[in-house]
Amino acid sequence: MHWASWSAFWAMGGYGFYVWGSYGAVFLFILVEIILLRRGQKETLKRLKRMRNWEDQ
Amino acid sequence: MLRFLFTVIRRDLLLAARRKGDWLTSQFFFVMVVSMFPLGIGPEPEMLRRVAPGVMWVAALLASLLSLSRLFADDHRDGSLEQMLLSPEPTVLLALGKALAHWLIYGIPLLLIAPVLGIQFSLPADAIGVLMLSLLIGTPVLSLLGSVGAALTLGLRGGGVLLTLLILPLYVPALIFGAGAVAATLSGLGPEANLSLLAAFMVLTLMVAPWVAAAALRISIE
Amino acid sequence: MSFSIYKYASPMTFYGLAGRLIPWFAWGAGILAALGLYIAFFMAPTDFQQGEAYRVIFIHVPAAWMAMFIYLVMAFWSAVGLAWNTRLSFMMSRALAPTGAVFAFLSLWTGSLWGKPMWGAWWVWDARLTSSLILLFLYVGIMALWSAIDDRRRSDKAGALLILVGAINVPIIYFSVKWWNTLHQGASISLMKAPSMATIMLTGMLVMAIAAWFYSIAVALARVRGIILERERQTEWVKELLEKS
Amino acid sequence: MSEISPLSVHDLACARGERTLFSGMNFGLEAGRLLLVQGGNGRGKTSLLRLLCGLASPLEGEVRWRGRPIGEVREQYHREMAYIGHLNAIKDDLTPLENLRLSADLAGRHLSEAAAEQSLVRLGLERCLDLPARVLSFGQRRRVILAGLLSAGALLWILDEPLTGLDVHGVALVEELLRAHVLGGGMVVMTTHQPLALEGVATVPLLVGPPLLDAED
Repeated sequence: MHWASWSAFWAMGGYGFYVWGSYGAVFLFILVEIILLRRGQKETLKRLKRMRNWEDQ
Repeated sequence: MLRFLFTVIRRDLLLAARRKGDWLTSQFFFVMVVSMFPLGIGPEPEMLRRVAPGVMWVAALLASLLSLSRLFADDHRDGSLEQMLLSPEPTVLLALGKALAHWLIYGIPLLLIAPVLGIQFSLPADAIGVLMLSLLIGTPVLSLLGSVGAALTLGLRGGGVLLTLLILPLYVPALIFGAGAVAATLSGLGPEANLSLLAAFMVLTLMVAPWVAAAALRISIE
Repeated sequence: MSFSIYKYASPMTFYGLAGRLIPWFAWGAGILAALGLYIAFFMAPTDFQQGEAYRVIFIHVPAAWMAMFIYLVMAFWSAVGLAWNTRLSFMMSRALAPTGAVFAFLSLWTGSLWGKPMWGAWWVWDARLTSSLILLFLYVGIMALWSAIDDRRRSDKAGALLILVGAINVPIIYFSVKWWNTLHQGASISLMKAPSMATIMLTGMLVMAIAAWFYSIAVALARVRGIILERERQTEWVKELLEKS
Repeated sequence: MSEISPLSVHDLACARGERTLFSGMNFGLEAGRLLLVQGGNGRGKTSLLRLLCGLASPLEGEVRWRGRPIGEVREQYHREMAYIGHLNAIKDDLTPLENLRLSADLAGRHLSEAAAEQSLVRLGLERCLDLPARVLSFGQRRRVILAGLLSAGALLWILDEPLTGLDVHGVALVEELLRAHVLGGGMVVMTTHQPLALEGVATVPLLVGPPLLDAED
């Protein structure tokens, strides 16, 4: 453990913007991808059911 | 087999000769795109000379893409592409013939216009010579790779833009070596290395692209 | 077709299998990422040349690797699909593409954020950066082609052809940009020349790379399940599945 | 299905999008017969013809020519087969004569100007030989492509709605061509929405559509 304090950790030796900018973007993209995927799956199921009901009539 | 290849080329040349409008549009597009750059960059001859190789080559890429979107589209629309695919002759030769015809019709004129534009960009004579040589070796690549894209996007909505999106990244080596040859001449390094790499890329494309384009045509026509 | 001898390649079997595999890969990815981040931020020492900024590579390098690797996997599935006309392989390459594009974008983004403090520029026309950019273009082009073609069989096969052409082209592009770069800049700045990479750094990078790999598998499997349902909606098993859910 | 059927179809299935148009189709066609493909719009008549001529590949099953899958004998098959689709495959900028001769060249045949002219005249196009095809009416273009069929000398004709756009004389002419071809030992697979008068021609009906009704010879 070589961080003196939490603020030193967040500061990243003055490179905080670059380091957290990278990790933040990766985190954000992964989060968005997972959310979109979940929503897409639910929507696919719903749509397929709707189409099935429509075809059954 | 060769007779079939020549027939495909002859047919496209004949059709282009009957419909000169399309042909002229593409050439003027090239001239106009190139002529826009000095207006945007400024008239300093030193600067123009430096950007000239890149500008010419990028304009050549765009001009060839403009005409490539119609490479198979017209024949597809009137049904003659189907008939050509039903020929007993191999489809590879059809794809190769169409690409070669495109090169003769649209590639060769670019190479003949280029010296005039080179003078506008105050290129020295030896650089103009290399520019023409690089276009001579490089434009077949544009036609051949473009024929793959044209076959893949056959009959699609917005096929022209899509074709650009698909094919421009694949043109990168041709652009680098083609423009690089001229730039190397300007800086006194000599164009041989760039030109031979460009030629190698051209040969590779010549061997691979017609097969892919033929496969793409078969897929697209289904 | 449902009596296919390639049982593993039957979408129905695979749908169930994928459903069982996803949690494993997802948890694996989560745990490995936590471990990797711990190594990256708490175990790896400060680089004496680059300071703390080098910690970006723990995410940058895996992202760049994954972007390239996913493309290769897509090329593999495309070749299999074109050769044996197996439906599932086309679906797999379709499921992978968005994740590959995300990683390609992230490798550019993180590379840029790493490059700024290192070379003082957000972007340099380095061979790696440029070929990553071209790779992103290829991903975008492939997805655009897929979405432009309505007919499924044509769209699958056309996409597969384009992926294969791209696979031949990417190395050529890489070397041509490299060549171009040396010509224009003389001795170019090399991105990866981390002098004497410490073992712990390498370990962190590898752990993060495996985490990214697991993540990609989990996401691709989840996505392929959706694609399977969509494509097999006329079959009995999907109808039963819809009844139950 | 007999061994002597040059054209035969085995367990053929075809889909458009996710919808299966037909499946399990089997038939054989002997020389000297005309196969009339019937069925309503969207039932897959055109799809069947495209499968038969090898432009599309089937979902399942295969098409055989002289007992071998058409993929294997593509060159021979395409030499002995002629196809006319919905589209006329005519270049607007060329004259009917040029169109005919170029398509013959592309099919690997030589067609002399005199022979091309003769077949065009036979379809009643003597007045438009030297005009660009652009000025021709739809029916006249249809005649040009039919003239191409005449000079192709193929054994098997696959015709998708050959009668569209033709006037009464044109229809009579096509009927005459079909009769001569079939009676001369040729084979025809065709679709049409118009009644055909083909006395003396051995006609086999084939109904295409989801309710499986195979026409066996």
